[in-house]
Amino acid sequence: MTETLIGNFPFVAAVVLMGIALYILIFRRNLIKIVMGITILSSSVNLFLVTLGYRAGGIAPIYTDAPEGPMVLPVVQALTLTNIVIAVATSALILSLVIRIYRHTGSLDSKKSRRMKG
Amino acid sequence: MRQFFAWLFLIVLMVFLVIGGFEMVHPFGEPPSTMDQYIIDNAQEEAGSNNVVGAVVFDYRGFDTLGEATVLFAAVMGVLLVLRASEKKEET
Amino acid sequence: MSKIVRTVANQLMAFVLVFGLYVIMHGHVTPGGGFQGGAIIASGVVMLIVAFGSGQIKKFLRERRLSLVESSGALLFILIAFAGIGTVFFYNFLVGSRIFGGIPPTGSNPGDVWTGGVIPVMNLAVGLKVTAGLSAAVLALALFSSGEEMEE
Amino acid sequence: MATLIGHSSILIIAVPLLIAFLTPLIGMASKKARNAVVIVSLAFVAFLVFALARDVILNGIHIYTLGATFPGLTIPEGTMVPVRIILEVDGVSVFMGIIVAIVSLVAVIYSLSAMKGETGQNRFYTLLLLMVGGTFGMVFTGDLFNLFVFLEITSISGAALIAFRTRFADSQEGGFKYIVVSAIASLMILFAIGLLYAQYNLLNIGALAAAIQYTMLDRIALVILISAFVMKLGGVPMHMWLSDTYSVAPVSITVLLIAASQASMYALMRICFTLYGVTLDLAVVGWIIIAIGILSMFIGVTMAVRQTDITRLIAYNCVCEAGFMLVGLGVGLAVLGDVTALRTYGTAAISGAIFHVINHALFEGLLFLVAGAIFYRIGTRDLNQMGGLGHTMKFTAMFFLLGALASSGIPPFNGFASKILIYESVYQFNPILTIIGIFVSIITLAVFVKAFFSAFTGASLPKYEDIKEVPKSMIAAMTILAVIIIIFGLFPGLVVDWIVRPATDALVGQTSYINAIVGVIP
Repeated sequence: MTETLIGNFPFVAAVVLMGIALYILIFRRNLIKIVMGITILSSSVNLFLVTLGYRAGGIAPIYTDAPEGPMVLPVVQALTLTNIVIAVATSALILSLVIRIYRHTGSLDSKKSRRMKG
Repeated sequence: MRQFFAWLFLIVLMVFLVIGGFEMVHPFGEPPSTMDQYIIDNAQEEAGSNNVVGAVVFDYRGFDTLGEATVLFAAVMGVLLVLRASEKKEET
Repeated sequence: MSKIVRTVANQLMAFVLVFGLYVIMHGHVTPGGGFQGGAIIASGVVMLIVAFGSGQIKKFLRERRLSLVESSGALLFILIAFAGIGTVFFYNFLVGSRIFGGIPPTGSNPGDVWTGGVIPVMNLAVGLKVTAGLSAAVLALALFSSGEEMEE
Repeated sequence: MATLIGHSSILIIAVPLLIAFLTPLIGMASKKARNAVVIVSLAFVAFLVFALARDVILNGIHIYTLGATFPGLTIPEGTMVPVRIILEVDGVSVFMGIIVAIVSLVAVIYSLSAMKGETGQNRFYTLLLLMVGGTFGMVFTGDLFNLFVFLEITSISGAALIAFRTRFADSQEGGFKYIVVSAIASLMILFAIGLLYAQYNLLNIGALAAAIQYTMLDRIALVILISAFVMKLGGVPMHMWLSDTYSVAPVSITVLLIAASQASMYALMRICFTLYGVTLDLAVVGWIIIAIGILSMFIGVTMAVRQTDITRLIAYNCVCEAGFMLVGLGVGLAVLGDVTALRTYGTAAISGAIFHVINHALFEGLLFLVAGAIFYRIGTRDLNQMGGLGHTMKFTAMFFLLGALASSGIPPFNGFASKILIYESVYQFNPILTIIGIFVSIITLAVFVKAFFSAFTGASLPKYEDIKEVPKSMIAAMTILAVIIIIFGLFPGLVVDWIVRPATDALVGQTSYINAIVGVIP
């Protein structure tokens, strides 16, 4: 039990990071903090995906002058790459919307600017 | 009241996920790899690329990358649309 | 920003460009690729915006032009994907041909740029697209928050 | 022609994307050319969808492996699992494809005059095409991660389009809310995909369905997937975003947003019926979905009663109608393992739900277009400020009445046909559900009658004396939807036989979906 506990710690770290992100998203009212929450959430998912592909003692999956050893799984790395780009795109769009909202209402508090909470 | 439910939701979710994290069927460092091993073995021959991740991104899962590029394109278009100068009338 | 910062940023931009292009064009041999290289060059543009101010940058990086480059990058990407439709969409039709057609020996090897089929071309397309797209987005955000008018 | 149909599934997704990348370039040269290209390309895509639908219904599941040496090569030599992304188009996918094709054409035709005079039209049409392509991708793909990517395309372009009218603070907030909800939902979906990948090292839905064992992790993934997709389609615990976004977007976009929500509904069906299928605790999951459905019906209709804003009223009605579909699906899911019950009423419930998906998209679309037409002419959405519009906007009034009656399930319109299917089959499962459903329908009718009277009848107000009927292209868009609604209402049997029954069979027949991927070992 203890061995799996220590061995599986990377997964739990990703989950804890996700918990922090969800805490921010649920309890914080500042729009910028909500954006941060989404970014942390996506980082936690990225961390989870990358840890999924790790092989003990593995090397990067690139054959150029590769040393001996098993290669870590490439597909999750591709998925992570995709998700990073998507996260960048999302946060760019959200930030531009936040700027617009700030121009209109002069406030970053979601209680003031949004008609309904949520 | 709402706070209480939010906390409850968060704690229950976290407990489940942490248990899930500990109970991963395949422990850290020993993932199952039927699909990935095929890609590692054949990427050089099929895609001609030394970088296996590159081969996955642009060949095996190229359609995802098209989607990803489209997401970025959409986001940039969205930023430019949202931050456009003013709503002057466009003459047609 | 002060004159020192501006001069240094100006000089550094050349290195950033070269490094970005290197990462883009060696995407199929070493770690990297279109997205990463594009992001590097775009970060160079961000450095210039910080050093010179968005109003100054606007004069030679027009949004319309950036938008055009981005569309062309995306078009190039999807057209390469369409070119494979003789067999199947996204088919790597350049492997074994005369353009980027080399096939590396199986296993560990020193690496050769002339391999990868459509992968380097797609990397280039994506690199163009990401550079232009991210620069345009950052420029738009910077211009808008500094209160300047943007062109359509 | 055969090659065109062979490649049609990818063309349907890729052509809107290609034209979207081209649109900014064409738009710089000429606005007329841009509009023409957008319409022609979407018409071409619609044609391909119908051709593909005919092919799928006659010849079975359509497989397209991207990047392989030929489209049918799902599993390469030397391995036992699919490696590349595979598009798998079966009855349900093609059914959803038909919805998206109709709705996107209508939205573009409507936008032609509704958007006249606004700035940023190039980007508007670009994002619209991206959204259409994303929705097509969501319903056609056979790969979980690909589904996630297309979900993101749809939500990002959707959010940007919701915020299109930058002069209103409301629309910016609507866009913000939509993208926050979608980002959270899609990241949770990606987390669940990671959980599935960790156990089976697969991303293909068919191959995963063959391998799935319903372990503890699978249950966690299932819970996350169901809640995320319910969030995306506006089911009740997470319905707040829906009215705020639907009411502020340009209406042609709202119509597409409905189609995107229906695509999330499709994803929910895929997850429950195809991915997990009979390994589920069918009764438990079925009842959970039924409970969400009943709650959506109740809360949707009670919130609709209180609204004075016409678009918010219709948006809450959307929540309510989504409840009907969820109840139908839940009943079908609850009896999936029981062959006799499935045959007597289970398939009928699923058919009703699926039929309601297309009807919902049609009549809610029509209602939103009408609301948009009113807004276009008088510049307000407040029902209390309207009155007597029926004198001058005759067509609009007629279309509103048509949509309202269809939505409340009055014969002979299409809403009746699908609701009666749901009522009859659900009655055999649990009579109380049917009674609730009929009750909710009656209140819906009352809500719409009230809205109709306050907007269109009565003495014509002096300030709206010189209001004219809306431009022709808006009338044309509404007419297309109205004609389809009437046809579906008059010949429900034909529609059920042609497109709904194949969709139901595809949803229930999990094995044929799996065999299409795994069974074809060269």
